[in-house]
Amino acid sequence: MSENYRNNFLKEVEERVEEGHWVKMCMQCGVCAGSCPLGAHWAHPPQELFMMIRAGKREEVLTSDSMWMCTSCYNCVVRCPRKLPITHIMHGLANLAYRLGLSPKNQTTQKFASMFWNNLAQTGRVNELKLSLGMYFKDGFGQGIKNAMAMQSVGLGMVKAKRLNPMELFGGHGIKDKSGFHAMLKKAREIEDRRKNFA
Amino acid sequence: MADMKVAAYICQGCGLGERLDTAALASVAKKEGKAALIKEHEFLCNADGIKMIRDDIANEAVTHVMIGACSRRAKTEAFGFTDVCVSRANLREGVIWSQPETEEARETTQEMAEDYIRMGCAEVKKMTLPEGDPAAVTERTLLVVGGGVSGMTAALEASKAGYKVVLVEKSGALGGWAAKLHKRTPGKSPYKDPQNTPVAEMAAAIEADANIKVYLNASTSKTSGAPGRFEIEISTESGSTTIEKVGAIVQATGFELYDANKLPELGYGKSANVVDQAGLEALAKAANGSPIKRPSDGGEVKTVVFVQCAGQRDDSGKHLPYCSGSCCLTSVKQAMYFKEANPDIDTVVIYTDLRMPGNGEDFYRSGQEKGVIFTKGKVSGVEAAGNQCKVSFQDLILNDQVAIDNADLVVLATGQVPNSGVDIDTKLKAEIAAAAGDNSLMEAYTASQQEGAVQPISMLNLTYRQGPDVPQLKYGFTDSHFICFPYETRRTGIYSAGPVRRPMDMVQAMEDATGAAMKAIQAIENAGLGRAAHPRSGDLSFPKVRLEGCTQCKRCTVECPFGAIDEDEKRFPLFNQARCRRCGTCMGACPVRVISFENYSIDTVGSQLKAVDVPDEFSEKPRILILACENDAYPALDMAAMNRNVYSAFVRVIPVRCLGSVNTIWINDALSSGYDGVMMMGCKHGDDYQCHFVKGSELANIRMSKIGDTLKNMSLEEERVSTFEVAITDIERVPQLINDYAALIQKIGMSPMKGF
Amino acid sequence: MAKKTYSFYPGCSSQTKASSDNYLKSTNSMCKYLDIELKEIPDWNCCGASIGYAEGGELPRIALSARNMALSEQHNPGMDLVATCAACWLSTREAKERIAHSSQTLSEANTALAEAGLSYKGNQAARHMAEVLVEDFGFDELKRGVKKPLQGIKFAGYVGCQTNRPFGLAGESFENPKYLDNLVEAMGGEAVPYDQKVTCCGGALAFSEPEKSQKQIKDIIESAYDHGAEMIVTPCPLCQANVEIYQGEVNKRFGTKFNIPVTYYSQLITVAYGGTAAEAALDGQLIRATRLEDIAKK
Amino acid sequence: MTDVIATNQTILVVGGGISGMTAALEAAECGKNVVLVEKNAALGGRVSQLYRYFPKLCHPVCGLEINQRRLKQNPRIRVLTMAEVTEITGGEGDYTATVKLAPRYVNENCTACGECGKAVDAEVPDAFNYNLSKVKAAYLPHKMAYPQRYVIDPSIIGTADADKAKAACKYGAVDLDMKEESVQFKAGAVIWATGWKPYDAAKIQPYGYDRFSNVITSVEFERLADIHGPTKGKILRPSDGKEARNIAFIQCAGSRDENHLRHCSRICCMASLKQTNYVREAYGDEGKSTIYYIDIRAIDRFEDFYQKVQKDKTVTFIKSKVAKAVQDEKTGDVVLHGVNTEGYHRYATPHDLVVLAVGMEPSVMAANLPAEIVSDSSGFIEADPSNHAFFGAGCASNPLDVNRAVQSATASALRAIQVVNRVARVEG
Repeated sequence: MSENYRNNFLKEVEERVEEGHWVKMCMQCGVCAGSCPLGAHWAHPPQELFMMIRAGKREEVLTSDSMWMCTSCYNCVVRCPRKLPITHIMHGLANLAYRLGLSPKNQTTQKFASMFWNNLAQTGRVNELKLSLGMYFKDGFGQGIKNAMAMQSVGLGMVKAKRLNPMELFGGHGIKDKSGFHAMLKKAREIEDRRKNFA
Repeated sequence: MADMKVAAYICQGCGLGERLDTAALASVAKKEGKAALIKEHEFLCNADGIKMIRDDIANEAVTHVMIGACSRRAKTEAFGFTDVCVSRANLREGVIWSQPETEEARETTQEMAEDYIRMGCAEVKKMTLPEGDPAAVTERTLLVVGGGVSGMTAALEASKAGYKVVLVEKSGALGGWAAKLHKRTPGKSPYKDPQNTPVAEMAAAIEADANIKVYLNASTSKTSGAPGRFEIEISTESGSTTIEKVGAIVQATGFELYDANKLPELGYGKSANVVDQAGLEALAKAANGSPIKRPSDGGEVKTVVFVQCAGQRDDSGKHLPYCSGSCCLTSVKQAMYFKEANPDIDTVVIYTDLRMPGNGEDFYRSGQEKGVIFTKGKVSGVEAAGNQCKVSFQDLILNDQVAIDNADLVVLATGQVPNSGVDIDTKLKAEIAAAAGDNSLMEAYTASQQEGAVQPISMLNLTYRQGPDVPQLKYGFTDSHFICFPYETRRTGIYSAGPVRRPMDMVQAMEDATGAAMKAIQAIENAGLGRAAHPRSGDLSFPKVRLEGCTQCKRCTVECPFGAIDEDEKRFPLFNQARCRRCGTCMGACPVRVISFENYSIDTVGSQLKAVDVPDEFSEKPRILILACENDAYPALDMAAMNRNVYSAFVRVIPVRCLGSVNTIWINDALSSGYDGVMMMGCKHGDDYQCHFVKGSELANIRMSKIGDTLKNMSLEEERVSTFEVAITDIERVPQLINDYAALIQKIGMSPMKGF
Repeated sequence: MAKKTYSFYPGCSSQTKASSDNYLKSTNSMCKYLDIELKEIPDWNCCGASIGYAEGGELPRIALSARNMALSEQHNPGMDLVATCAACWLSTREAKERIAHSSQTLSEANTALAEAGLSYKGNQAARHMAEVLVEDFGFDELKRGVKKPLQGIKFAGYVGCQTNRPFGLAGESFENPKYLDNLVEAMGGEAVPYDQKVTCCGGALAFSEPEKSQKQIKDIIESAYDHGAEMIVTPCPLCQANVEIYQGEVNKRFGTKFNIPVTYYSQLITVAYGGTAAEAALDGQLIRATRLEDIAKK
Repeated sequence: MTDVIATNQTILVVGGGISGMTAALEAAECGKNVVLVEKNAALGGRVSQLYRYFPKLCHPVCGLEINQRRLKQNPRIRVLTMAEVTEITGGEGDYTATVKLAPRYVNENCTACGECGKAVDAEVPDAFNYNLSKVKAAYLPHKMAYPQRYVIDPSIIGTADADKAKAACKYGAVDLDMKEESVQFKAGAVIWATGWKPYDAAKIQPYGYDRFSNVITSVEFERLADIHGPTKGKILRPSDGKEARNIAFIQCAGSRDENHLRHCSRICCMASLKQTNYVREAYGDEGKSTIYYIDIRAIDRFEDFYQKVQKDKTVTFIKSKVAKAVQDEKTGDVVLHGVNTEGYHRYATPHDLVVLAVGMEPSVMAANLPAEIVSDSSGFIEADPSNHAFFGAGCASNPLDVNRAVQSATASALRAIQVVNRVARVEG
């Protein structure tokens, strides 16, 4: 049986995607598509993704790299005549794709996003140096050295301007109540996974 | 009426005193205009000037007043004496504001002014005060034809205003289309959910209303008379007939859905699971809140597809070309029926443009909130496959040819087709052409009647000369052509309401019906006072006809835009005053000039144009007569003058009620009096006509196309008579037209007819 | 004016020797001049920014902000919570509104917070420092403290995204917010009109999609240059960092020769109020804001 | 002192646009007494500022001429201009209205000869042309103004210009001592035909109406096309007076937008379709119109007009809500950015001129009333029993096209008549 234009995927999105219940409210005006600074680089603008969700194109949506291009600039959100929280829906769709393992391989933003989270989740605060290095080395050691060399001048400048501390590599900032913090995040994740039906 | 005493008043204000020799004008009024009393005044429209005129009327027995001042459109109230005949010589806008303020122009400007004084005097002498109709009667009862929501609304609203109503409904119960609905779309905030229809409530109110008499299973088998005195023969299914006397009629005969059998490509007739909106309402009514079952097998409905614009907005000529304006709302409402019963049912609305204006947007949002899916697409076909249907369409957003192959139910949003009865215009047009000597249309019409084609059933069975129903505007709808005047049907005292007038939803139909009831009540009141209805509202004049001169040519009876004139047993025209709108088309049509109004006649215009002083052939001062529609061309001339857009001093302008009232005798008279040219300025005609009397300018155009023979007989160039379509905004174009025409006349030379 | 006290959320990038160290330093100096006391929220955590979504999901991210707000409520009661970082402010305010709109989110957030021995009530406003300046002081009041007007310097007020959308400052337009220009004018500088005031700098995608975000940066700087700006001023640490740090990269990629200083409003105010270059943390600029340094020296 | 004779069988009509005029005329032609209150100096309202109507492309002032003629010859209607209802007390069938009359500084002696206008030097923005041009500070509101009487702008009162105007008038029509006054009278029922105002385009920030001179509103475009307008009917763009041949029309400028107007304003699609005709009229095949839309709402037989325009090769339709407009500082062209959602095509298209099809916002009523008028979420007056004998008419009740506004006004006249007839029956 065809899943075309049945609501199964829409229902899944409503259940499992942040602010997913808004998807049905889109009226296909396209203002979001035209407002996105990275629009030119997307396969599918938000409004089209919403239509695809309504048309039941689950795989096409979840394997798309479109939502990973969101810079969280909120242009779409403030212009949407239906007040859809598009930025959040994009994040939510990306999250769903990631959780289901459907997001495109080597999606750099996805890698950065999870690195960022893991970085902050460890100590409660972001360690900018580790994050940057992590990003440079995401594609392996060799590439990482190259990336880091390419950005060397920037890094040195930052150090000079006292805005980057090489010592951050060995510890650095963090909160005191790490255990409470970790427990809190664990609990939040638990609740969310239950609600969104993630294993 | 007492003996005629003409008084001429010449204003010196607004620069008239400086630009013109008013003493000379007074002398023209005296010597040529034969006015008994002549007064100049430095500021005629002020309280003192008005009092002077009033005193003369009271003390000097003045019966006819010629005012030489500004345009008749200015200071209308100040000079609006109702107890005497008044003519206005337009010296301000018509002369000093439209002529250059130069020494060289002084002579021609003065000549122009003197002519207008002559014309004003000549005109007023031919006028008599309209008497109205002393026998005017009126029946303070409305007939409402059609017992749907529109008809019921008209009846109830009229009753609330204190009028009696006779309501005729063809079926056995009130309610019409609305009675077939499970629910209606909301008509008030918050525009979220389907509502109960008002049918039961309204029907009960009608039943309880002593002012409203209802005939069920009945039709109007004969409608004769005129506003104020219609006689209605009501026939019931049982065969009985009753006569009701009413003053005005509201026609609320509603619509039928477009026949979905004409849409086999959308699966109608091929699967029981393809229904139209009425079919879906029937299913919903039967289900009454419980889940709607699949018609073919009573199975569970999991997927419903709504196909918008089915057989509508069609440019192939096969189906309805128009949009019915209400189907989008209806489909959203119907999708909600399913969502209310079970939110898991998939409802997809396939549309090209969703048309839900106003706070219909809230209803759209509400549909989306309830999970109705909207897809911009074009449906190419619906195929039945067992108990399901496959709906194939182009998804216009995803740019994809796709199909929904598991639809349990497909709802086709077909449009509204009005129940407007017989299209009388085809025959009428043929008759007009035949009267003008062209029989081809009549032959075609006769042929069409003989082919045994199914003829529509008349709604009103009017005994009118021009046919049994209200003329239709387009696609069978009986709407007005006028944007500013939606209730101007071409049958005075008969007003359309609801979807028979125009495709519409229930909210609009109720509003429309209330307005129609208002107009019907107004028609009743006006008929009682012998007054014209819009656009010459309040006019008490009325065509007077000298039947002894009539040749029974029928031109007046077929050309009257309002069907006001019937034919009596002896085939003489029978004027129905209360139907008449005082446009003068009959006067213009009459080849033997036996039709005139008291204050607007063959003579009032004829004497004006003859009063003009036509210089001889060698003067190099041609004379051009302009007959200008008083509603558009004349104001355009006034406003051109306000802008000081100057034009030729050789024109003399006479405002006419409508170009349709222009009788060719005026043209003949002008030419034989030595005018060098005649310009006729009327409104745009054709499909988007702007003539306030519907076809006056078009008729004038037809008549003038035949004036060529006359010109030939007089050995005159055909350019000497020209018609122009002029709009009220043509404040630069009109002076240009005049100047171009004056140049043309100069080129072809002066008329050889001068001095005869 | 009486002393004002706020519960302060500096955010990760404002920490010592982090990327917007200079923002924190100049903010502290500015507050000294304005008689503002900033009480740091004890043990605050990262806001999660926008980019945490892949791993973080929804509720864990809300929990991050809820923890900060709960700590603020507990330790700095009766004060408004104020952030200087656009992302910190946005995350906090967004979390606050999400919780306010859903009792379920409130209870879920509190269930999570309970694990850390905290609870959230929602009794503090979440504000950006720019709001404090505009709303609690106002331009006339801010003008009063100016000792060294920034005369003759042309600034491009770069508002960017997250201090502007989706919330922004009350009464400001999303497309053409004026407060930064007004602030510049209040300090005696000249605000040039240009059309990239609210263009996105690429945000977190500066890392993952460098060529795309650098195009954004290029457009912003180019427009500022074309309209005669000598300096860019911004309220957002990520905007500052992206637009300043990547100028070299942008020059390489697009063949441009950009070298425009990118400063914080707090630095402008500090200098205009007579602060030293050190107080204004002008040594924290990768591209030296020499015109400001000159005034600070005077 | 202005004196208004009225009883509780009089109908008060507030607003002298086409809806108010219609309501007043229909009631008066039914034998009822009416007081018609208009806040501007002349009747006619919004439609008098339109160049043409859709779909006939006829001129609105043509209907105005008829309505004014009906009015001039009907003694049952008392017209008060420059008048605003400030308060209504009492109840159904027995209201007392207080109306504030602003001084016109010109009395009924005025013949509209225009000498005062010639005499003064000062110019003021011409509201009739949406301030796109200026007019002398002693002016006739427009060429068809009714009453046909000049107005002296309050800004010159007390200046030498005012004295010049007074000196120029030979008819004693200029009265510089006129003061604001207030009149009170009875009414049995009140028709609110207060109309609409174009949504404030400056609020739609992405389109830069407040920043870009070549972004104008649809109502302003009407003035450009009109012979009585600031460009005498030539379609020239504001920045440099260049012929605007390539024009974009942005639909739903404010409408169908929860950031602005929640409702669909119904008329704007048709208005833009109509305006493409102005472009064709002016430039023939050299003109170019692009309509950016969400749904084209050419309802009922207006569909014909849509189909006709679709066949015009100079007109392009793009299903897209434009994201952003940017005016090029050098060329003056306005570049529109967005995405055509039919198949996903991005565009950044320059146009000579951009016309925002602004939505209808109901005019706000400032009067003190016995109870708040029940209206919908957009502020349009609803038909509701708790509104008693207050009836909305025309665009005060719904975003309507002219045709439907007149129907609504006609219906409202009957509702008011029902009340005063009831009063008459009781009073005998």
